[in-house]
Amino acid sequence: MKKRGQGMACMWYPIGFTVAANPSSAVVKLDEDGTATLLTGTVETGQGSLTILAQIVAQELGISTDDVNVVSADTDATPMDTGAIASRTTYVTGNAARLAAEKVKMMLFDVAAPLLGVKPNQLEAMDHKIVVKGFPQRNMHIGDVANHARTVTGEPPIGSASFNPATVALDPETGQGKPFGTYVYATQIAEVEVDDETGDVEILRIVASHDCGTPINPMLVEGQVEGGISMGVGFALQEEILFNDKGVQMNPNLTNYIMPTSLDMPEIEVDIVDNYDPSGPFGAKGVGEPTLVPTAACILNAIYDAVGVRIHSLPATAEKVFNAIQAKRDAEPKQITA
Amino acid sequence: MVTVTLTVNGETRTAIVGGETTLLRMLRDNLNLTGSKLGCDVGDCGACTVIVDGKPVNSCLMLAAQAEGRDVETIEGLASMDRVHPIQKAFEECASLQCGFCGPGVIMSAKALLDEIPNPTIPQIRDALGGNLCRCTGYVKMIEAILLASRNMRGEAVQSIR
Amino acid sequence: MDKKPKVAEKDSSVESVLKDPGILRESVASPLVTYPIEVVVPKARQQTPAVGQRATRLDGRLHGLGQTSYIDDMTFPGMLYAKIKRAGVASARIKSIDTSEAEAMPGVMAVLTGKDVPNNAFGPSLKDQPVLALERVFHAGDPVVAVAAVSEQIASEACEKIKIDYELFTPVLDPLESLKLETPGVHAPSANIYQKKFIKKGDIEKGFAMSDHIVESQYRTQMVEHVPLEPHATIAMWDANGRVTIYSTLGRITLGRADIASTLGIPISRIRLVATIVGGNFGGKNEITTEPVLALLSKKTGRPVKSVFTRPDEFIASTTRHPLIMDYKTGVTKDGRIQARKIRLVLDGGAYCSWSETTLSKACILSAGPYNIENIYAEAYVVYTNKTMTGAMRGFGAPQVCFAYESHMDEIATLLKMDPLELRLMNVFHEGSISPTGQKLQSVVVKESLLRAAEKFGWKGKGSGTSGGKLLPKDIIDATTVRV
Amino acid sequence: MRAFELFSAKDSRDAVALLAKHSITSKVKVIAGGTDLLADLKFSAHSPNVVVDISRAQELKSILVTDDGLRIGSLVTHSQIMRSPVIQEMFPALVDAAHTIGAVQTRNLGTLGGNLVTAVPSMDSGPTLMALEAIVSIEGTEGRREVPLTDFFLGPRKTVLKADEILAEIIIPKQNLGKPTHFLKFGLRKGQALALVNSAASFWVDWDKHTFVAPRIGLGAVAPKVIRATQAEAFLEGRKITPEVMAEAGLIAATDAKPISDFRASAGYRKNLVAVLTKRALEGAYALAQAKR
Repeated sequence: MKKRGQGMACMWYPIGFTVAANPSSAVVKLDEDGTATLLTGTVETGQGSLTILAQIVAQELGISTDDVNVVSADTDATPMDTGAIASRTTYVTGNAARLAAEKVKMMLFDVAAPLLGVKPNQLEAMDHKIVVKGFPQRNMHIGDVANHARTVTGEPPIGSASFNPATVALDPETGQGKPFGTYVYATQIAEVEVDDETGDVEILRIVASHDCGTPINPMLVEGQVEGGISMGVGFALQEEILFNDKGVQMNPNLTNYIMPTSLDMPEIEVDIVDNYDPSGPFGAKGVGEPTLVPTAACILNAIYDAVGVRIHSLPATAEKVFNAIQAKRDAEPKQITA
Repeated sequence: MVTVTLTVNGETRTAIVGGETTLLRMLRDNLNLTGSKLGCDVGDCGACTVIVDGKPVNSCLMLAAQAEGRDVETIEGLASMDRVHPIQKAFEECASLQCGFCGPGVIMSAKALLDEIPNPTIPQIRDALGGNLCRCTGYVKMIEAILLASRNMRGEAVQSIR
Repeated sequence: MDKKPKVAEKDSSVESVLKDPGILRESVASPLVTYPIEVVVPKARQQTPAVGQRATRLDGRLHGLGQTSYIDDMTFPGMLYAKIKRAGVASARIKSIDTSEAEAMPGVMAVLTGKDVPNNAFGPSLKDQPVLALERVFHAGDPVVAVAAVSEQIASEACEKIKIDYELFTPVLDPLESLKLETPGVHAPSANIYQKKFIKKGDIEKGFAMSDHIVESQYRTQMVEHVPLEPHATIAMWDANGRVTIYSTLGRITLGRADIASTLGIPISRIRLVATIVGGNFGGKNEITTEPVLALLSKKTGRPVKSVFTRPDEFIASTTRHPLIMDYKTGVTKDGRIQARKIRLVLDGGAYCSWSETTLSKACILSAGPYNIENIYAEAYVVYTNKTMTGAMRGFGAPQVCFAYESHMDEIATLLKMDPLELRLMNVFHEGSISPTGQKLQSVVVKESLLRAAEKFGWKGKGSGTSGGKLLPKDIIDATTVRV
Repeated sequence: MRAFELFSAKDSRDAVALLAKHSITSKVKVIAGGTDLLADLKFSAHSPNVVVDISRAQELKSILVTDDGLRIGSLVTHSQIMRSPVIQEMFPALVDAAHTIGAVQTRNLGTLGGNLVTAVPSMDSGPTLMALEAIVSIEGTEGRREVPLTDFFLGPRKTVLKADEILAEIIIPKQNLGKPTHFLKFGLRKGQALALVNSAASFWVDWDKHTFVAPRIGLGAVAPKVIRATQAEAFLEGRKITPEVMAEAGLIAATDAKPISDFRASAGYRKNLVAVLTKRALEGAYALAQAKR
């Protein structure tokens, strides 16, 4: 018989390295047509980080995502970066990119201020223009300002910056300190159906409420959560590298190392929890790794809810779940007679 | 060595290859069509999916010589000079690909599906993608994009399925 | 989202100029690729302000067209292919390596062993990993010999002809065995425990004394592979100026370059490291693997050298996720307040340290969960075994400890006959909570995420699977607002 | 993959001639769909010198109903089985079995004959064909010979095929056409799974007595080759059809099974799966019988 159950799990997860320095640098330059180029040493490994960084630079300069080109991952051309690791790109590299873009913006303000007859601090960058605050009709196209900077002022609109999260080393005895700049939070809830004759678990749906600070790009945040959940599903039910008694792997291939296919994935509903972290670029934190952190736990809790067995070791294969159900059945009559 | 002549994306191509050369290797190494990817080389991951005589197959599990005289479609043949294929367009708009490595195979599977079933259900889409492993996306936005492309290809005035 | 196509969707009747097979047969194969000139930019990419837009990805269109160039899609004139001969045994002393038969094979251009590596050790924190194993083998995926040949096929066949004589040792496979002092050291004379971590907050014994119930459980997790769809790939080209350009599937090039420079014994200025778009990382591509080998093969042959991991290589020769053995003991009052939590974590570190230090720290710091607990004692150990090295993987120990602390919370809820949601809401962090390491937390929304998820899910209270239960009070849901 | 010489056969006669010629001097393999052979050879140091490609033999690609029964050419792909109106009508179990093999891409390449010849105990085509008492037609230089499928398999990856023979056709005998049959597979995931156990049940119903007639059960992945659950069949013959009897037959089938423990599952768990799947396959076949009545 198939039995349904629900289970939840919440989590916290830090952004960046544990205490260890993990700086990022960024260079932003602006061309005379008002488009920018970001130089970053981080690597696009699928997360969409280059798109996010482009959006951050665009936001700071008041231009659109499409107006930002990104040059990345070439040690001859791009500045230092700790890399695509520890869910740090949006927060750490993003802060560096924002600060670099801010420097460009300040240079533009200095150039535009006398042309617009105001002080630099009366200016803002929006909608491809340098605008006098409160007087939107008093403006210059950002590209014209950039051109003026190069040809008249003689200073190219290029900015660079570094960012490294502020941490405090942990005491070796007590572990007390400030290991990370900030943390994100999330909850996932799963509904499962368990076949109590075979132990087979089908995950019907997962609702995932994730905090990432400000979502720079909600579509890419959803993609991260959905992908993380698929990795969590494999971790919960399927995946395991197995060794023989000689220490040699027995299933080093995708035939026998079982990871989720499209047919194994539940319906997923992603919910982004409203939040703003003042230490992140435009309030953003990060989302890469935490997406899979609560998945296995919520699935295992749902299995317990469905059939009353708690699996203490991952993965909860059908055989393991079935054996636990059998053990519970064997134990139950004894309890009654006792 | 065997001489293999086949049609690739509507054009006749010939290559001289070893008997053991797979269609995937011929496409990538001899014809410089590197869109089809080698992810596992044994038919588990689907990154090498191409369409042969209208059917999606693992090009890593087919000898080049077995494709002699047959009609092969690869990811490179989907777009034309003035437009990307509606599936490619939908995949772009839905951000359905992340690292992108599985993408060419997934899109070829999707194309074969929509060629056969213009209005697929979600279970039919899941089944059609069952041979394409993806580690980044959980397949969610791929399914969304295939639904979107299906509607666009059938001329339904659907702007977005969200 | 406005997605109205601005270009006609009907198939165009653009004729190919190359219809006659006769013309094609005589030409060198050139790529039959049509480059569409579609200039339509999805609207969300063009809007300001940029933050918050559902902008399409910079690389999204090229991905879909098959035009993203991954490393295996790149070739250079004269390029050779490298294959690595791996140990296949988990613990052994290398008595001899005979490469003569391989070197004699036509098409084999260079053979490399550990003797040829200037500084044969690397690692992100401990430099305990050889570029090519020379004296000892510590796990079955250890690289021993590298071959560069004119084709992948020849390189593979050459690897099969290499003879390595081993003195086999009994491998240490169980992390709990490894923890014991009497167990032989994997990297003797060093101890098997290679990192430790402690967190002490409050008074753990006092906390247990104040508790009505004590709940104890052990949880275990397995070894997992990242499975990026793109296997590790590298191309190295040593040029006449004495600089080497390396294309690699590496997620962190700045530090990667430093690691490569150190193994090669050259300044970083002589290395240009380029990562193209990487086909999936998840932590598995965060340390160097065969880059120094490829650089040396290129230097030895004067030609570009490429290597791509096979899928089995990906499993046996790249890092994996740490298996954890986690003991939890929690003291709780009868109304559900957690008073104390004691944790012991043992991490199976595999054959080399890799990113174990970070994993150990994160696992330990996060292990008590996002809960306000006054009294915490956590200890964590990572030990060597003769298994595939464990390293960075999406979450660095957090998915493992979350499985433990959240299973544990449900076990407590079951004991107290409480709704798991209620138990969590009672104990979770709030703005300004103090973490187990004494950090004051900001932008804390764990409670909001619990309530949002419960509402979206339609959480039915405890034991919905068997007993139904109560719905969430409407006023709690309404208390959280969501803008996105 | 190691280099080999490839010969393409025009038809089945040509194929056996090529095999006869090359098997004297070389290590020869036959390729049809290639899904098993190439996957095996990719990372193997042992490789044939010669491979004979039979995939162009048109006469092995038909699905025909003849006086002998249903004749399925060995080169019919799993996808073609799924799409065949004749098979859909007569044997939905064969469609289900084909559907559980690999994924779309492998089903478009892989052939029914290839699945049988590979003789992997966990094959998904075997149990249903076994339950339907299929006969295989083997072509050699001397001509055709017919062998019951039960005798075709000798052990893991071993069949009665000689070096110069190919599997030509699979015949489901006339008396079993339309026999209600149900197939179930249990794998470690839903897509592209290898069977931990698969089971097919087939029987006619004597509606007057409401009893099992000619019950046949095929089991995969529980012995060195695909087997029939003969004790369970004997138990069911002539017995009243009830849920209890079907459950009991499942338990007996589990004693017919001789599974091994490996890294995928333990023998004990596989036996449990045999019992559950066989019971459910019997229920499924009964539901089909009722629908067809």
